[in-house]
Amino acid sequence: MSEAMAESAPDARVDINELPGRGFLNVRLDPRDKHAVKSAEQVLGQAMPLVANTYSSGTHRVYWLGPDEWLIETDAENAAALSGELGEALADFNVAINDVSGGHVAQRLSGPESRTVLAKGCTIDLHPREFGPGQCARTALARATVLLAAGSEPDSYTIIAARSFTDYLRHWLTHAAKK
Amino acid sequence: MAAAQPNRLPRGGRIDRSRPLKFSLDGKSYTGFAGDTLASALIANGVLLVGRSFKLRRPRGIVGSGAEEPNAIMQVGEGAGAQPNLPATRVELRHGLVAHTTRGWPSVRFDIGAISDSFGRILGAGFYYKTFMYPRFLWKYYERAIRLSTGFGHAPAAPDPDVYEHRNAHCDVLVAGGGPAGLVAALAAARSGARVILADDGNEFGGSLLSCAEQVDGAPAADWVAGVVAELRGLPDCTLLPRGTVLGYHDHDFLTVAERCDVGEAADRQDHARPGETAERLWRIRAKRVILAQGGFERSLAFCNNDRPGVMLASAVSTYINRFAALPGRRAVVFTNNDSAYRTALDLAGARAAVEAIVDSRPGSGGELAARAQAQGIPVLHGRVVCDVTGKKRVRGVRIAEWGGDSWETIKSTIYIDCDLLAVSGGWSPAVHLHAQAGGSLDWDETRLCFLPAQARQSHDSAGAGNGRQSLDECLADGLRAGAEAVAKLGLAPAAIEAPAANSAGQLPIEALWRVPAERDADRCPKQFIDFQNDATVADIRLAVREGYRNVEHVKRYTALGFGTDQGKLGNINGMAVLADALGKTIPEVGTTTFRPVYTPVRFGTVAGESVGGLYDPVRKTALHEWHEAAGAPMEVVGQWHRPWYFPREGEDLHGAVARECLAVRNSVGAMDASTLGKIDARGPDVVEFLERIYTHNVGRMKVGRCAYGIMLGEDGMVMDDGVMARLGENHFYLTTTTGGAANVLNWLEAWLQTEWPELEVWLTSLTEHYSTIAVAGPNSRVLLEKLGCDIPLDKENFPFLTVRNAKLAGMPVQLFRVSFSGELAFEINIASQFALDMWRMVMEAGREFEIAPYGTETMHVLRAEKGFIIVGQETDGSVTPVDLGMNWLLSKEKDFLGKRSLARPDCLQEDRKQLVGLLSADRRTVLPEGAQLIEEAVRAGATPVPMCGHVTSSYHSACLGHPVALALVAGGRARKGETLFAVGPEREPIAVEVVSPVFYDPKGERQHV
Amino acid sequence: MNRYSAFSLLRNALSHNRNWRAAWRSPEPKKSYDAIVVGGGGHGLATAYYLAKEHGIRNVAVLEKGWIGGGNTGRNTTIVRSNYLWTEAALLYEKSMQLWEGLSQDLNYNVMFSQRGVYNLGHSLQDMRDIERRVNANRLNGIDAEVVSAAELGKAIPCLNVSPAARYPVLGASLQRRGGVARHDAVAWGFARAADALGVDIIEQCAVTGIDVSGGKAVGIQTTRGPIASDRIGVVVAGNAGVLAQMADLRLPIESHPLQAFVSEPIKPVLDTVVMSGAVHGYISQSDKGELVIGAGIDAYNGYGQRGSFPVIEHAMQAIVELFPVFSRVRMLRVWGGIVDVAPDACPILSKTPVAGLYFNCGWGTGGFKATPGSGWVFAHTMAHDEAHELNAPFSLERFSTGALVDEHGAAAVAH
Amino acid sequence: MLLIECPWCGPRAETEFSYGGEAGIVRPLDPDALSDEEWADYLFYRANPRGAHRELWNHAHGCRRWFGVERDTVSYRIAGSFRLGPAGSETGKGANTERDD
Repeated sequence: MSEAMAESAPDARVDINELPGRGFLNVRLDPRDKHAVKSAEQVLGQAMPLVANTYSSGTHRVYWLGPDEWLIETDAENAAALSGELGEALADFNVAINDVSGGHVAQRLSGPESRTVLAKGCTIDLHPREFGPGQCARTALARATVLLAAGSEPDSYTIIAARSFTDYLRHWLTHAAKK
Repeated sequence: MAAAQPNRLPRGGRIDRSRPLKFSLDGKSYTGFAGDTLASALIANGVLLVGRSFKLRRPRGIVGSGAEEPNAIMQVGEGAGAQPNLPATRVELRHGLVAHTTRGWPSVRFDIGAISDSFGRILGAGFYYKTFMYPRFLWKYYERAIRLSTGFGHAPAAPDPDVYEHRNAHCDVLVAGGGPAGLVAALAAARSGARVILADDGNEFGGSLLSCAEQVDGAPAADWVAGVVAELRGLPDCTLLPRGTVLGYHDHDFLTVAERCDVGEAADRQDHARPGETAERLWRIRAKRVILAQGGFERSLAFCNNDRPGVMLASAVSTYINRFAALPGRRAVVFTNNDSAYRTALDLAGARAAVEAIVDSRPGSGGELAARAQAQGIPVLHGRVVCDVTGKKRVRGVRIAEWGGDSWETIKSTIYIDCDLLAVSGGWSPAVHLHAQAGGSLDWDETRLCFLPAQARQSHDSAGAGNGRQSLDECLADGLRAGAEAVAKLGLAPAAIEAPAANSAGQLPIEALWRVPAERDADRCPKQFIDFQNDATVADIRLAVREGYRNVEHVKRYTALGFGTDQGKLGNINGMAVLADALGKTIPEVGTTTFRPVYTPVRFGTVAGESVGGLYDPVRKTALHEWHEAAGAPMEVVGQWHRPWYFPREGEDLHGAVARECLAVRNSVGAMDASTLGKIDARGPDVVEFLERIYTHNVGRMKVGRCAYGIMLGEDGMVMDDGVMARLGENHFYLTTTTGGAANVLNWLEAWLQTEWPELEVWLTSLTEHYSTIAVAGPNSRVLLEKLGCDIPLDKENFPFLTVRNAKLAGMPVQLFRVSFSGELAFEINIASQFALDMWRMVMEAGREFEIAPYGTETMHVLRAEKGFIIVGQETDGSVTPVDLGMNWLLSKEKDFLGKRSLARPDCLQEDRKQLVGLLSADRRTVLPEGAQLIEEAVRAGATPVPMCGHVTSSYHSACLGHPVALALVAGGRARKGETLFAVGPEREPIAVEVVSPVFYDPKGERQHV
Repeated sequence: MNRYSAFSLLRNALSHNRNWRAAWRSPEPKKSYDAIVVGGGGHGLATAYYLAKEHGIRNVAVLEKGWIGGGNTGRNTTIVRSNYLWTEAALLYEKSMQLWEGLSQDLNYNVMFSQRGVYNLGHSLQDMRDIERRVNANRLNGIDAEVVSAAELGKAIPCLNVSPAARYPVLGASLQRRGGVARHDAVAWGFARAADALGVDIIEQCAVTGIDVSGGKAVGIQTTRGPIASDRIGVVVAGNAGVLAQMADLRLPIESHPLQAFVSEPIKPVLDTVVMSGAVHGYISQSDKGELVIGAGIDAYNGYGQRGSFPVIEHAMQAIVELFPVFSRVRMLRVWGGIVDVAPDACPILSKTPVAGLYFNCGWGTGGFKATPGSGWVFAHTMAHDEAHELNAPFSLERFSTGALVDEHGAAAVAH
Repeated sequence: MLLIECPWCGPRAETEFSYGGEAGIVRPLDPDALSDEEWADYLFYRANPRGAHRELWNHAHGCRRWFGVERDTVSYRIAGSFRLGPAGSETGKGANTERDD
């Protein structure tokens, strides 16, 4: 796929932009271990979302991935340091913290038709009443697994996916956005 | 222009006379109007003969006005954009439309094949099962001839220029059908705040209201429709899908709707001028409640020659007159067993056609509608039937007889009436297709003579004519009821809404007339068609029964009844009635037939959606992909990944490049992108215990910092995956898997942790995508890394074979592994993917002085085969144990592990199991074909079956050894070293081979330890 | 039995087709039979036919709970081939192929066996290695097979996309020229008619509700039409094998899954062979009526519903459009599903059981139609002699304990 | 397409899940003590009922959790989903677990 095609669709009702400079940490811990959660939250300066399919926003974004798994999105330069801090703070707990910055690519989808574009390849109900700001879902978009998050502005979404699927997803989104 | 449309009525209809549209049929030009269907435009132009039947090649005309049309099957369009098999009744006319009839040679009017009709008696149901058997070899010629005569349209010769898409949607209420009941139901639900999707098959909402002359709430029905649609359109959570056919009602209230996007105004706007526009969209809808309001289908009646062009459904005649201002005939007879056709008589009269008679099988004086007809001077013949039709390519007249109520007695016609149109109504069948698809049951209604939706099995309800309601009044009221009930079931507050009022005439009951008696008995009389497209007749059904095909499914399959493109919408119920008569049973005793998706045919492309071509399946690319492409490497498809296969220099082919790459690794250094390997971080207090259960070797004995080759088995004892693992900490491991196994292995491990051993505290995290892996292999690999600048010593003592270190290489943090898949001194560099391309470039740059060769999967295969290393999936196929591979040393005796017990089953202990060995061709020159089978004696083909004792799994020319090498699985192979076997490949000439050790190169394994 | 021929068609036409006799009688069940076959699909009817024809056991009943041929026989995509990898499977299917080749004449019923060739496509280097391996094995087993290049494929099947730019390019194929398709209903009807002519009672609308076992021996069955005694009972009920096994307190290594297929509207001849792709998950042929007949992949979950999930159809459609871009505008007419009984090694079970006199024939998975005559032939032998024929000896229940599976899963051949 | 209730993420389309077969197949604690027949029973023999079926599903494209579903194999209707037993319980693979529906 040429770079030109990666740009937004001609009628600009949908914008697709790669979010550069993002770093990612994967966190595994048992949320029943309240002390571990608290220690993590102290380092992060924000809540670990414990409600399924939600994320917390602050200095970072912390996405719920599963009942014992989270993805922290932060500045790329900050990822290694944050990983170290978390590792230190949680050293006494049974947790796993992995820097997975190399493995994820985030894209932002916005514009009035963005929900329609997603609905072409995603089976979850994206109606704002069902999937609004603060909500996220790991789900399938076309033939890729993605983490989809509803942005704070209407019709804006973040799509985080495995790096090797980046070209495919961009190709798919561009195609879907063409109408 | 209008003059060119002889049968166009001077006024009325929902056509836009200001927009004439030119089109052609079989090369002849015609003009219609916007709003026409191809069928209505043809009728306006006086064209009725449009097809030939399947078997008997009888001339056929337009019968219906919708999805039930069996005859007018057209090829529409030309070239790549041509569309085979469209019923003209469902083609919206557009400017420049080119249509062709699909049957008849040389033309639909004159078809040589029509001679079949003269042999009609021989060509009864199932005749082909009884002949074409002798002599045996002739069947393929018979078959070729049969095939040539079948089918309607042609698949285009070039790929489809159109694009399609899927759209997922959720709603509270899906209303299928936007006729009177559906509109009211949708309104009731939408006003109550429900998220509503209203889908209708037609190009505009309204359904039957668009074709009738009735009034709703005191205004023309169409005005009422417009008002409702406008209100629905204004509601934010209401989605309107005109041209949206509900195709299927699947489990868990999942429905599919095909929306046609490239027709109507859209077609005039683009007509393929804007590629990339969606032609059709498949909606995949999950609904909480579903209201099925798809109306009903009118039935025909079975009488002699009832297939002649000019015999039409009464409702279709009304539709052509009222909706399209097209008059199908000027002298009409109406034949009915119920009241609805009286409206057609009135419509015909209103269009100034001569209605010669209404032939009503029912005795008595008739009801309100009959009175209206008589008031207009239309003769009504009660207690009579049309028993035969004259004319071949067009109805010329009908014979009428008295009807005593017995379908099987012979009768004598007493009246003959000239006419060019016979409008027939055999009653109505609710469109219960979706209800039945959803698992709902059907009840036979003895009064209304139709199957009605009964018990629902999912969240659906039926309304309107689809629920057996007959008058407009009833349909509107039923729609309101269904809408209100859906709202209540959703727990929403119902909005106030009043039932719209219509002034429906009272109706008298239908009479049970299916097959009309004839002047000769049912087996001798002229053909009485049930399924027009497949030429299934009353006599065929009786023949099937006589021959023992008594179940309705047998009869359908034997006679092909209901297997046409209309899926029996026109004829199935009549067929079942005739069958019931033949069996002496009632219709409900005969049963119903299964209603299968799809409701109406849908393009393959629509079902496929956008996941075709370049989007068929993701191409996964490593972080180094760009570099490989720029280097001109052909790609090998490995699952979803594209991996560089080899890196040809100018003028090199695969073999040349691979030989050079291999020698570079053996003699100096090479580098490979190994990023596609699966990588898993495993840690936690119980990780050792967990991995002991998974892997076959003693994981706990590994020291921190050590690497080990490990295999995992399925519970059946067969090798499932392999890879190197490293112990990074006391309770911390890093595992690798094969490229193809990455996802499966992680799932497999998680499955055991979550379902079987939840007590084990272990975290697994995939690092497959985070790390890119660069393998640097060859005697110069260490110097190369040192040259790049490494912050740890790389010498043998400090960094021995099979260890792992964290390091900085060229200033970048990396994980370094001393592992080797080539048998050479080698390092694998794990680096975060965002930096991988930089690192790769630096490796290449630093390697230039060593003439470093980037190498691909093929060289990797040769190098590992020279060492006797296996590839899971190539040396193994799901039937190979580690013992077969000579890996007993990896099987711990001190513990249980997955699959261990299976290795003790008798078959796994057989000595003659196929075992991994090496093979050398006896002449040391022939590269054995991969996949060659091994036999013990050089027998020639002919004496089959020849016992086989194994096969070649891998085979390459080894540049560094100067001869070919091969790996094979051979029965009892390890004990056969030195024996000669024969390999049989595609050339069939057996090739002598010697069984040897699978390790060809550096058998002591010294080179990787340096 | 009326003998079928062009002459008999003509003669009967003169009498307005009134003198055709029933293809099979509809007798009331007798109190006992020498042998009972449970299941009136193709395999069951073939078993009864060969019991009567080859082994002289004519006092036989075939019990069918619905209508004959109404299960998988009438729901499959009718592909016939014998190019299996493993010798055990290959010889069994080849026996079947040889019976197919004379079946219309043997039964005096045209089953329209059309040997138009079957291509199995390869899309990767490993696919091609597997194809080579299988073709070589087939030839040594005396089964016709050849490897065809992408270029040759392009010529032989002009509508097939052999572009190297395809997502999963076609690299080549195996071809079995003797493979092809047959008319599925006719197979059931032809066997029924021929078996009936030899004295077999075909009893429809007769569901088995129990299997009577006494002293470790089968002695009869309970049905919705009363008890029937027999000491030789063969169960041939595909997806419902597990349900029948339970009646005799047996368990089977079988799981039942939905398998879907669909047809297009009839179009003019465009594809005169059979094309299968394991990697892209689709297989296709064009019926004599002009319909494209397409098989989808199996639904993952257990199911007896004779229907599956729509995404499986979508996926098969994507595969077909990928392989045959020119079919994109052809229209799908009808989708249906069957229940397939899948064994762990994708190979059938043709076996005695721990209950003496009770035999099971099941586990054909997605590929049973092609085996119809051969399956009946060896199963009749097994029932007649209380011992497996050498062709079905490897397909016993014991193999699941000994580990001697015949693993066609791992093998390149897709088991359709 | 089935609608499957993930005990954590709620109802999602079938295409997000992978199927794991019959629930409650417990791996024998001492495989070596089993006869070949008993081992085969664990490996290959399944209830395969026509009717109610307790089975395992994995929310593969979602939270990656395995859980149990009770589904009718004829009507395909789902009676409910349930989480698998807590760590340390003798509940392997949903043999005896809390309902969550």
